[in-house]
Amino acid sequence: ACGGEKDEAPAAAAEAPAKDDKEAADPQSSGEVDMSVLKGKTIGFSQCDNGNSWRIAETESMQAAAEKYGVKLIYTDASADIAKQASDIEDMVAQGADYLIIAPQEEDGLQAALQSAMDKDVPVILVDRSVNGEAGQLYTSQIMSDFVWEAEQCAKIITETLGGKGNIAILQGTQGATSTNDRQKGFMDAIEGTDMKVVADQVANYVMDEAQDVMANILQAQGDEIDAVYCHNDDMAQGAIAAIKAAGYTPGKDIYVVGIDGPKAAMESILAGEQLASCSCSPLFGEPAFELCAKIESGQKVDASYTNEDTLYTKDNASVDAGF
Amino acid sequence: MNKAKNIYQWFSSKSSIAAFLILFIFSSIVFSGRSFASFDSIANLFRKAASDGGFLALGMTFVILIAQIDLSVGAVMALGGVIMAMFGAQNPILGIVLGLLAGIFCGFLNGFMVAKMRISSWVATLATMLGVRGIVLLMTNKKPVSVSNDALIALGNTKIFGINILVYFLVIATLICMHLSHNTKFGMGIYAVGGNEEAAKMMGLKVDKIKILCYVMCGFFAALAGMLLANRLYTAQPTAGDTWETTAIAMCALGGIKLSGGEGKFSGTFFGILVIATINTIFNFAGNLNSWWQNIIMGLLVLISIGVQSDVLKIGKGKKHTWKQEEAA
Amino acid sequence: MARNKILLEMRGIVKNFPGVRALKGVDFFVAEGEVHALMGENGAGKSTLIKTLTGIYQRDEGSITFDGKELNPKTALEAQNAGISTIYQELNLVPFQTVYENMYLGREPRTKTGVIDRKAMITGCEQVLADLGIHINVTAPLSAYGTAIQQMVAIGRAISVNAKLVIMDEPTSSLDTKEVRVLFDIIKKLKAKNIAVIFISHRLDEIFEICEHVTILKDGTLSGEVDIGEIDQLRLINLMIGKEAKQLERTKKGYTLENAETLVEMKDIRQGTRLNGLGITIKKGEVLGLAGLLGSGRTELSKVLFGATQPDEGEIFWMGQEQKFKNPKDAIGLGMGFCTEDRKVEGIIPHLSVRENMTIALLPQISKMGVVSASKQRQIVDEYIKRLAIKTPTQNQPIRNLSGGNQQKVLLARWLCMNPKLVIMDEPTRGIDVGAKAEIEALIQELASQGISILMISSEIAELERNCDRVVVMREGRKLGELIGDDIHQDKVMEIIASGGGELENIGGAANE
Amino acid sequence: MSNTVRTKADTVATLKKYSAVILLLVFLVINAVITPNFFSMGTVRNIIIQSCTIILTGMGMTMVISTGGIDISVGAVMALAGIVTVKLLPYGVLTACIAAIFVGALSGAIAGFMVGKLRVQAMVVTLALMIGVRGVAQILNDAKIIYISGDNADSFKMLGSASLGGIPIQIIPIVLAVAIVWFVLEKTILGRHIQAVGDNPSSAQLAGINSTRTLMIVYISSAVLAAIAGIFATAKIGAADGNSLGLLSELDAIAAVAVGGTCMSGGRAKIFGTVIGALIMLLITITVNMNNITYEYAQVLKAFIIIFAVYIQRDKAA
Ligand SMILES: Nc1ncnc2c1ncn2[C@@H]1O[C@H](COP(=O)(O)OP(=O)(O)OP(=O)(O)O)[C@@H](O)[C@H]1O
Ligand SMILES: Nc1ncnc2c1ncn2[C@@H]1O[C@H](COP(=O)(O)OP(=O)(O)OP(=O)(O)O)[C@@H](O)[C@H]1O
Ligand SMILES: [Mg+2]
Ligand SMILES: [Mg+2]
Repeated sequence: ACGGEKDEAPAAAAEAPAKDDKEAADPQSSGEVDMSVLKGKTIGFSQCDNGNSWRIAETESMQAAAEKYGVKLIYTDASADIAKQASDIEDMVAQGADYLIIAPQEEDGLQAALQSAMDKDVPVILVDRSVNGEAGQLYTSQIMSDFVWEAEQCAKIITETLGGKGNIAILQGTQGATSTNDRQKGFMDAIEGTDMKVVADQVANYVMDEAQDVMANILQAQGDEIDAVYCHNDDMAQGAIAAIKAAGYTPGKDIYVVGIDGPKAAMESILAGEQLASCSCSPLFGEPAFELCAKIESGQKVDASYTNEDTLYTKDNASVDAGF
Repeated sequence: MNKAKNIYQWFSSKSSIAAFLILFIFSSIVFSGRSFASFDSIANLFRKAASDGGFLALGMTFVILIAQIDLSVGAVMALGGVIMAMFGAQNPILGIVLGLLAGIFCGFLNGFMVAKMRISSWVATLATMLGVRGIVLLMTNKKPVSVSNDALIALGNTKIFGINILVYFLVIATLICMHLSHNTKFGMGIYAVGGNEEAAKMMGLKVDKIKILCYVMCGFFAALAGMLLANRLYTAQPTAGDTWETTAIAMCALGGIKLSGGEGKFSGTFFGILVIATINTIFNFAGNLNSWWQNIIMGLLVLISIGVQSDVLKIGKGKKHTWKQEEAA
Repeated sequence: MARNKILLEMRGIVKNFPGVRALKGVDFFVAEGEVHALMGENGAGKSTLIKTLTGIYQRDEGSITFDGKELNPKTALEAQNAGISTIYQELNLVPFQTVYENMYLGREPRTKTGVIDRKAMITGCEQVLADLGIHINVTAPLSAYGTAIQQMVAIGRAISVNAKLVIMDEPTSSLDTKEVRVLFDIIKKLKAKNIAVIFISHRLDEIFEICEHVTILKDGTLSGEVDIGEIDQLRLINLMIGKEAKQLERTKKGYTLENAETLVEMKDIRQGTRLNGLGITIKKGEVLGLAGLLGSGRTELSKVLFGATQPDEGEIFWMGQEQKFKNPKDAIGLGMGFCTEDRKVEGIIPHLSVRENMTIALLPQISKMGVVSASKQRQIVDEYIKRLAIKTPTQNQPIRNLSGGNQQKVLLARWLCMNPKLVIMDEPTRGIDVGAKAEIEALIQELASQGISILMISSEIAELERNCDRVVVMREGRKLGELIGDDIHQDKVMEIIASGGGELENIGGAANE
Repeated sequence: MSNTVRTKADTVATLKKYSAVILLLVFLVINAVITPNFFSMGTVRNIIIQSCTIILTGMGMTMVISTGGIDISVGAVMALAGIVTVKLLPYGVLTACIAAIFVGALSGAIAGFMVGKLRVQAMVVTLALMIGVRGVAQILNDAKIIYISGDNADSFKMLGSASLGGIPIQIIPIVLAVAIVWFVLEKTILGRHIQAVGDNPSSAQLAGINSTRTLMIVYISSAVLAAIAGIFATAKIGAADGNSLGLLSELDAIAAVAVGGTCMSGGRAKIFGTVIGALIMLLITITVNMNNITYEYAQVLKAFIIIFAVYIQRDKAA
């Protein structure tokens, strides 16, 4: 019972940004911002977890932007620990950051820390994930990417490819993490009502090595039934592909593999026809986030929420370099 | 020669305090430009000590003093937080009580397996860690449980004289532990069991009872830590405390608690906690350290401070080594 | 015989261990206020009998009545509460805790506020030890002191609870004559208070001096129970080991080694406060004794010689060459062996088998390219089990399951099997029964006659008297004098020590740092 | 009469001795019934491939634990070894592997020195190494995954994918590791020394054993085995992942050792016990995957099995 009622809260939150982006304008488009105002400022960037290539690309884009605009970047890494991230934020406020850019680990847990920042009039910009709370109260503005949307895209392309009918295996990420929950929920909701059955739903903790072993075991049990594999990230997709090959099936023919994030490796295997698709938003939040800071600095009004375009990469468009 | 020895003696006995002061002064100077020594950042430092693992370390100290280990504290922490959040929504008291009971129960379970079933603490608590984490995920359906009750939130975020209430809790808890360990039969028993279990048995101590009690204390503090963290963060995460057991152990080790049992003081643990908090603050002030650099530095610091505490460096020539001889567990 | 009311009554006690039947239905009675000796060879079952009484082991059969009540202790605590206080054969104290904490563990005095009263503990502890003639810093960790002191602490602990029965399992084995006297006075006091004492020892003279009544075990069965008045040493021995034991007496005449070549020479050895510049020489085939009060630094000296610890100053010569031992390995390499004083902590490797314990130092010699030759190993071990009459079911028995005395024999064998040039024996006959003792003393002579030198430390001066060619008398890390050949005599030794001036008090020094 | 004692004790002992094996058999039977396509060459192959890591690290852990120590740095060492190998691949597969093993040995040497010479608790030392070495592994490639490519890529990947007559290549390191560790512990002086040091260090010292050297060797061996495990795992996935390769492997290894019946406080080591323990642990995972059991339940199940396995064969003595 208690499990049930809890379901709603985060779900609603996940929808929130999707609604916003209807009227949202992309900061890049509304060009002519004077970036020089940022010179000599101190900007704090709180990264929630530098443990995977997507996050690292995100961090690097921040560092690059700081370099470019002569900003002093204070950068903390919570290594996937919400408690540490809260502490990190308070530390950055304490050492007098002028702006905070935050990539939240979870939608809940940073409220107190954000509050204290806003109380000290330090503008807060959330990137890639929102938090439960009001813009203007807990944060100034946010640049969202929509994890649920990504999962839905993966579901869509699998549905199309299989003609709406088939057996699916899922490799889940770390249990209890919001990213995992979103990517699972989005997918399950999307295949709701189709004739597609999830015949295997196992955990591989976002780890390639683990994914390969888990997939090998799944295939051993019911290899012939499985038509597609949905992985919560592309590292696991790589592992799955390896396992599929080892088990004597042809990825992209007998079994379709779909992942999320879109690093080079994924793009390559998409072009090679081994991976069906990868959905991702660009991790390069540096530029847009800094532009927002500049806008605020120069007194322009900013919207409560912007959306960073997500893309579904398939054979047709995978030749681009997602930048990591 | 003798002088050097004395320095070691002093250093190793007070090493956690020393380490803390050294680090603190060092960083105050290095980051003087960025107000490291400011009230805010110091307040943060202490709050960090209290909210990020401090209570776990206190609990872990009980267990380590009896030459055992508890890998389940992280999971138990999550359990405590989640239970409190679920039942605390309507009635905070109920939530807190149930949360603590859950922690005490897990502790008892560990203690029972170690003392009565004679299962190595490594395995027993590893199993508890797996099992409890699984249960937490089941209870929460893998989703965070938000803490809405104001009373609870206040318990994690109120500030007294500008210092977070958690800090006061930690200090009080430490004092209580120091009292328990120094002024009570239980305390004496802990050191006896840790120092020489067989002897303790033959002197008529209730060894099993002491062991179980120590684990209960550990479970209690783990749950407490989880609840306070949940309050502070407005949410109980099913993943809370993941891998925090290592942090807690490191805090104890830095505090001079010998993992071979029977040696060490809670005051030491307290400063061990502060040392870790300081190191983390330094990382944040450095402001450009990736987690891997942090890992390397953390690893080195632990190695060094443990090396300094080494008996061998202390031991004067001719005095017999105090090797610990373990009994089959 | 007029005997008081029976206090303890054990009937048909049976105790089995995996592979061993330690007690085969033993009856054992102790009367109030009597000092009752429990005798028997190593492995006869004395300690086991005690442990079944005090709840360490659970008996398999039999009944116990104590003070008129049925007694089935599951834990040591229950026995304590019933009024039985015990000093176990293997020292069981907590090394890191202070002397006074050890003294009061489990029965700490409390203040009104319910917190434990350390002041009371300290003063109380000092008092108890003072009665035992020990004046040391009781707030120092126990591990700062040696076996002797630790033994005295254990005794103090046992007598300071008010019990109806005090059990002492070989309390004197690590004490010297002086402290044995102290202990005996204590026992008399207890007797006066009508407290019964069970006294276990392998030193017959002690038995005859202090005990009124004696029960003898043999292979886990009762082999006799008599008034001490009705029995003499030889009968007693006979009851214990079932055959006539060789009478222990000095076989040597005079001193024959004036011009034997020198094997070891230690010069002006200093180490901390324990060794204050003394030297000794040991000649080939000589049995050199070290006599002295406890804490006189004999163990320390021998450890320096063996490379277990390094001296602050001083030189060591081995066959004329100066040596700087970094660790025992070096000394062993030259052909030394060392039977340590503290069997449990520094001797046995508890979970390893008798075989492995005996050959652990020998391995390099019986293995090719690091691979041990199991057959050689077995054969050697068999040989020594026979030669020293070691009582063990098999070679594979974990040594911790052997009786104290048999453990000691295995450790002796560990060095003998390496046919060494010099064997250091620190209290070699501690806890060894008369039979075995005779064998070991004979062994010492045999070894000496083969040209093997022996450095013998013993708190039992009579033993030195019987076996040594020369005895060096020490106190507080200094050499007070030396007795040669037939001059070696108990009284002379005591004389020299006494002439040294000072009192045992001074010796605490080491611990205070 | 005294014979009855003997036989009774013996039967208990024998039951204990084989309880792990029995448990394993029970598992196989259960799977045979419930799990689709369980009894087939494919499963055997999967078991061999997937058991490589846990058995190798388990062998090292068995040695370490029998000295009364513990080594929780193995997972990090695996990661480091993987990264180093891939980084140095251009200089030849062999060179790369040797370098990786050397780096691992280095970490082991640090642990051995601190534990053996400075007498610091193994737990703390290896904990520090676990944190630090993981950091080094990440830093070598900014925590990004390196996908193996270039000259020696294919020949190196063979280490993960090749098979000899249908048997995966991983069988080689497994068999070698088990054989060697068994031989060393059971037949050599070193083996005796290891157990003596684990049992009573000061007695060992006074019996002329160089405990420092012994401990050095043990911790180095453990690290080397971990490094090898890391190399094979990397070859298998064809990429080096400094962040997550070997995460929590130390706990798997410890569990395997304990389930295998080795006493955690030092003394006797049960090499084949560890192998059985490793297989049991692995079989749990495989069963879960193949029957699509939900993760949370799997965790709880795992917990119970571990406790049960250790409980039935725990050492009653003391
Ligand atoms: N825990 C045990 N497990 C197996 N056998 C044991 C155990 N304890 C004692 N024994 C055996 O029981 C017998 C009696 O041992 P015990 O220690 O009582 O002898 P003892 O009379 O005290 O000898 P000592 O005079 O040497 O102390 C011995 O053969 C010993 O090997
Ligand atoms: N009476 C004492 N007072 C203080 N310390 C003592 C006393 N007796 C022993 N010790 C401590 O115990 C250690 C060794 O004890 P032990 O009695 O074995 O001394 P020892 O020099 O070996 O004399 P012996 O070999 O005759 O016992 C010494 O280093 C000393 O610190
Ligand atoms: Mg005995
Ligand atoms: Mg001595």
